[in-house]
Amino acid sequence: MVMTDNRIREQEMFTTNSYTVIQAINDGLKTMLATNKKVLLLGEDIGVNGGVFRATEGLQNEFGDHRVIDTPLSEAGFVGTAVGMALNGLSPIVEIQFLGFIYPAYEQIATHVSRMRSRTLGKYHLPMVIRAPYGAGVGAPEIHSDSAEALFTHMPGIKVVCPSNAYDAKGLLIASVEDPDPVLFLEPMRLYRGTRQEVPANKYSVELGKGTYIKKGDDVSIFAWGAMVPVAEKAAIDMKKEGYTCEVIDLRTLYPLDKEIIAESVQKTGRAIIVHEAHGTGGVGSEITSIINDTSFLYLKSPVERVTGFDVPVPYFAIEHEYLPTPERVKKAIKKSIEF
Amino acid sequence: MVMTDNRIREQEMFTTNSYTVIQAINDGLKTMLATNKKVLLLGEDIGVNGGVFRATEGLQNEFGDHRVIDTPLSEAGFVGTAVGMALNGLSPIVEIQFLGFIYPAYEQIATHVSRMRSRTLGKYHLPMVIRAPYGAGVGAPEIHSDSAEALFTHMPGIKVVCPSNAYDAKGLLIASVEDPDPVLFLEPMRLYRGTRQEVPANKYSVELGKGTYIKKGDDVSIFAWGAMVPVAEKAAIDMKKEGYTCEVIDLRTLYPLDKEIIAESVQKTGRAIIVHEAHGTGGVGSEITSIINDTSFLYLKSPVERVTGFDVPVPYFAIEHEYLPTPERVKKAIKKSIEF
Amino acid sequence: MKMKEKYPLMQIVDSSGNLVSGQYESQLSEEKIKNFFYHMTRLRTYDRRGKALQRQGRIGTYVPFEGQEAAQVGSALALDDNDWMFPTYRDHGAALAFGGDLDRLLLYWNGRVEGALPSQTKRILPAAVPIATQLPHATGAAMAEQYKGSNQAAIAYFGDGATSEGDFHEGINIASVFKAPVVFFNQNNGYAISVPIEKQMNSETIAQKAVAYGIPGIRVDGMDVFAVHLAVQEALERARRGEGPTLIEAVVCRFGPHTTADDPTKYRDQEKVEKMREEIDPIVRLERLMKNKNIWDENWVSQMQHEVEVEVNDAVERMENHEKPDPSVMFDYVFEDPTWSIQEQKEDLLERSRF
Amino acid sequence: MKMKEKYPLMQIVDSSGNLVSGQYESQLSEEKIKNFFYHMTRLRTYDRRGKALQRQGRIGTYVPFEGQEAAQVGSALALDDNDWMFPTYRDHGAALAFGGDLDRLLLYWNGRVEGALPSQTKRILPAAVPIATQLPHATGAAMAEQYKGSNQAAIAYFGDGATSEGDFHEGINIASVFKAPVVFFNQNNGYAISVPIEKQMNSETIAQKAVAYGIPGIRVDGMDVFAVHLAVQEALERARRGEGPTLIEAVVCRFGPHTTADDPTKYRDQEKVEKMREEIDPIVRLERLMKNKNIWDENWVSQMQHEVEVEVNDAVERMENHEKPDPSVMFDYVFEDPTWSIQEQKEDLLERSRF
Ligand SMILES: Cc1ncc(C[n+]2csc(CCOP(=O)(O)OP(=O)(O)O)c2C)c(N)n1
Ligand SMILES: Cc1ncc(C[n+]2csc(CCOP(=O)(O)OP(=O)(O)O)c2C)c(N)n1
Ligand SMILES: [Mg+2]
Ligand SMILES: [Mg+2]
Repeated sequence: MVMTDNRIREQEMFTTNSYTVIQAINDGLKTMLATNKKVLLLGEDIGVNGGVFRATEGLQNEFGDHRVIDTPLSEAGFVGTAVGMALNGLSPIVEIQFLGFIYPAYEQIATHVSRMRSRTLGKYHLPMVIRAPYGAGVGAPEIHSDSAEALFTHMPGIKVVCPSNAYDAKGLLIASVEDPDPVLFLEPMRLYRGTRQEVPANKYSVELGKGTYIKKGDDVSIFAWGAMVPVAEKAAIDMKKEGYTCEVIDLRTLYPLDKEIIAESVQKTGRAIIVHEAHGTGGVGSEITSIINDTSFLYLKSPVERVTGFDVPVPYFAIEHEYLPTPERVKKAIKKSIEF
Repeated sequence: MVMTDNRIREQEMFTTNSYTVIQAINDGLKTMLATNKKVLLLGEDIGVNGGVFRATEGLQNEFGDHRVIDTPLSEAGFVGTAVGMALNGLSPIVEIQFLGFIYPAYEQIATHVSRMRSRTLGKYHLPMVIRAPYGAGVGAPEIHSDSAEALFTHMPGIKVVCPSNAYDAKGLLIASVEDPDPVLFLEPMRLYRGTRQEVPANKYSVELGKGTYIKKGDDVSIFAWGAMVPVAEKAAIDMKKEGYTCEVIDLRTLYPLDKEIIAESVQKTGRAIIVHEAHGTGGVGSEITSIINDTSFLYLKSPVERVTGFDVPVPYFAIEHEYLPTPERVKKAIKKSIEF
Repeated sequence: MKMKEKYPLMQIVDSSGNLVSGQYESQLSEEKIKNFFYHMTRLRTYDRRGKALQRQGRIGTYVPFEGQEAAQVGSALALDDNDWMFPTYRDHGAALAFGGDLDRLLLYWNGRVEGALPSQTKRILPAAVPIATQLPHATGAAMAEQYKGSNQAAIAYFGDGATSEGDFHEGINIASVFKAPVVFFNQNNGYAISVPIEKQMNSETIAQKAVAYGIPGIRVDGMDVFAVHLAVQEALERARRGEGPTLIEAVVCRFGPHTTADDPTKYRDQEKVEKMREEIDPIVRLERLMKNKNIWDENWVSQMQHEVEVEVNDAVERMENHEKPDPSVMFDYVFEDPTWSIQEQKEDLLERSRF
Repeated sequence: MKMKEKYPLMQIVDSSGNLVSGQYESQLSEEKIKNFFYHMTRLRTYDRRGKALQRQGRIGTYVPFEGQEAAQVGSALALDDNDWMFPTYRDHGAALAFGGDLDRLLLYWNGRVEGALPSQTKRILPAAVPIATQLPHATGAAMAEQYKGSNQAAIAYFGDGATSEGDFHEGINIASVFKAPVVFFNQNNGYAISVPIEKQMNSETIAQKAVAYGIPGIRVDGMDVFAVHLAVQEALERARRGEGPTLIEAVVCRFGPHTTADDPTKYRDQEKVEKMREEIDPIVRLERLMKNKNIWDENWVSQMQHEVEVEVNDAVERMENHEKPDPSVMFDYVFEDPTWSIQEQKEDLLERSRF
């Protein structure tokens, strides 16, 4: 077993691989399967097929179909089954093929996944992870492109995590699996294969609940996560040319939000832009706005700006790029904030 | 038919009944069944039993079991069935026995109820209403006390309405049934039988999307809906004794929110308190805070205060009153806002 | 009536207390009879006290199970100590018989989360409130036992109305595909609150729904504790042999209201029910059996009844003297480590309560 | 094999193109045969063009139905003009045969919402993307026809994988209780993407699942357009007679990938499939039938094939010359009257696009 073989461990310590986000997730799953017998995977087409995005490629072969389980087409059923497994000491990792197909499992998540620990005063807890690719921009059919994070950040008892790069993807996934509580792990489809990063071969984790600075700056704070991080970054780079430095924060965890980093940055810049692709109304952006209101009222030089998807169903793919926030829209908001 | 018999109409015009909220809802349902043959009711125990809260008392008797239909215990099934009926020209009113039991129907609502019009560019639309008692404070069992409005205000394509008194309950219900689009109609269980009000016997409606002033004042604006309106009112009355006048606004519709009344009031008082019993994080209160940020930034004298249910599952009833906002908590927030 | 013939009502002791066939003689040892009688009497004593306490306003809304004691005792006593039980709000009788803790059950009806978990030792989950959601949990717990290579099984309780929910279908389908060691135990009391079974389903029986999953479906007289016990025993043996799940329909009668908040006269003739019960009461059936077998012992019975009375009295007293609820429990068990907002809110609340 | 005997595969014309029994002679008028042949040829021409267009990057991901033409044509042509059709993403063939509009179907695959609704005149709903969610819709549309006292029915299409979802169960259960005039038409192609039916369910057949609802379950050779047509016709007649829903399992073979984004070689032997198709191709079966009956007319066939080619070419051209997408469609149909935030966002977007 990897865990017990120090030679392998040490060697891995110093090895890194140039991975895309999807490869890093595959590596994270593999790491957890290899190091913890309680971990097993459940989902549609995750076995021989390796998942529709290949996140589980090769894993059934390596760990067997008792560890990597193709389930019937039954989200409520297999999320509920995972609840029963977690009650009984296992650590299931469930794949929802696309976030828009998590809705049939909503009752299981809202009434059991998130409430079992409080209902049993901690006698039972559910160390389970629900993975789901989310977001628009890849030309997928209807319902395949939803960004539904806010439908879970208002649900006490489950954490919501969303990486934007390969390193964080593996580290946050491992932290999520090892977290004693349920985690909804959102994977930005649009970034699955776009870029590569050096990802350590060993087991490491990135702490949940902590955002990180992608860029430091003085004039404006831009908060984003997942597929919107590169969009925010691009806007920041462009603004630099116009003489403004922007701070770009990748929040990484959406519940609980990193209140410190939000306050720290806004109290420095006095201006805040929030970028997310979910609908503006009721999105996580409004919670961040409220946290800024609560923590940094006197520091604000101008109103918080939200650059978001519109209050409409994610459109069919011919016009989905019109729905999504762009660097241009972010820049417009930054200017509005600066010129206020 | 009532609509065509003017004698009855006129007489009704001037008749009112002293009704509780639940009686007003029963009257509203009756009015719509009597005046529109396309209207029918679907739900669990709504027939001979008249609904667990008696909202449909006597209606099956009067209109027949083809108009008032006891369904199997199958929320996804009968909400989906209502979608099919609405596609085919009817105006179904569905009762979810308690809001906490709407979760199994979440997929139908998120992917069809709210998207059918946009998917068909208006060729089909769904004039349906989903009624559900919500909220804590009546000593109900687990899951029976959720305030899940924010799980639907972030879902483009459905409106969310929540009356706080008998007059509005009938008027908003009729407006919801006559609205060409789907409406989630939330009924504050805790106010079902508490007070009576004069309710016109005739058919009238209260416009969706419009809040109303319960109290006028100069020092602070308090925004609330449903069962929190009396709580906000009580706090306002107490503050009067301490020399402060509060404006109490009953928002009544949670999507779309009445942006005008929010801005108008905050721009007058410069201080805002939002009271809701749903969990604070990700609640409708954070959207209202954001609207205030967008519309009234320069008018604010102090940060917006949110007085809400906690970020925990609604507790078992022995301590549910500790979970719910109280006039004391609201007063504390008002003072914090004034003394800022 | 085809289906009712295909799925005949399995019975061992009829309502007049007679053995229906010699083949079952072995099932009826005096000790076993008395043990069933004791458990059913204990459940009824507790259940009636529950109703009384609610009327007196000493607990909240209560869910009575009077009439369903045979189904709940017969099934619960078939379980192995380490098997998993997934009950509904009406199956606290089964939980009690399996080893649930009276004090906790009473606390639960008093709105105390401290009572949600029926036992600290037995694997009994809190009552599933959202209908049918516990079926997939039983499937998962059973699959975990399979994964561990143990010999343990799970049982899920649910009502006739629950068969209309998607989770009923999904939970059984998944169990059937993986041959999970689980028993799906249905108590068909003919009503989902006010909705009679004819409006709930078009199938003559619930047992026949097993055909959809290629698993055995058994229909049993749920007022006959012996029949229920044997059927569940056999299903558990199948499960342990790795042959997968079984669907059991126990046909029962709920003598009382759906809950203490329900008025059954709005949807059924309670007098008819009262008449019927004279014939079908599962406890009276045992009394008749014992009398027919001349093992009815007045002293033992009254002694036993006295003991359970005392047991329930003491539990009620402990429930009422239980430490007052501490609001911080609502914050302390949402996550292993409370998030910052939960922490802030807790401090805010405790500060307030210090006023 | 018990269930497969209880639910024998209904067949009228076997794979070598011979009538299996004289009783069906009447089903096989030359006109009908040619009409089926025409529709199936038209579907295949369209379907193959769809695949080609996707490969050439002229449309997005495409869902082919090659192999399922008999099931889709046989069922669609059994409908009355005013009946309701609830298809999935794979049933655009059925939609086309029923009267759907080629231009719209192609626009749909091009990511244009303008093509979501297959017809402005026929009652064909947009493809249901979330699996099984359309079954309750069909039940509701059918109940509305009942309510209006009409004679119309509804048909819901779904696959083998869909039977595992709760909505499959809930939609059929409700229809069975209210005897809704609806036909639940399953195309069992043996796979849900990569998951074979043995991992999807433990039941030998899908037809047997009808037992759970006390309704008829019919198993039919889905590669035999006549058998499918007759089975659906009979089910529709039952529905119109007020006898309620029927569950039909049409056993088919999906010759190609799940979608153009799928690689079937990862989970099955495509060469085997290719071998098989020589025997079971539903269009070849019709050709053999016509030849056996000496009604195979080369001229008619090539003329007809030419016509459908032209029809598809023209439609592709219109699709590609269709006016560029207008982003405001995403705002204008969310509600009858856009809410203020939608209005503001629309103005914001249009202003931007003026840059
Ligand atoms: C998902 C869901 N919908 C509705 C309810 C409200 N409800 C509680 S019990 C009940 C009837 C259940 O009937 P049945 O399954 O036959 O069990 P019984 O109460 O007869 O034991 C209903 C509708 C619920 N608890 N959960
Ligand atoms: C609720 C839901 N979960 C998952 C998916 C992703 N998905 C699309 S098609 C499909 C397989 C469907 O198989 P089947 O029902 O047999 O129909 P077929 O594609 O074979 O025609 C899956 C899993 C979905 N569309 N909806
Ligand atoms: Mg029942
Ligand atoms: Mg299939």
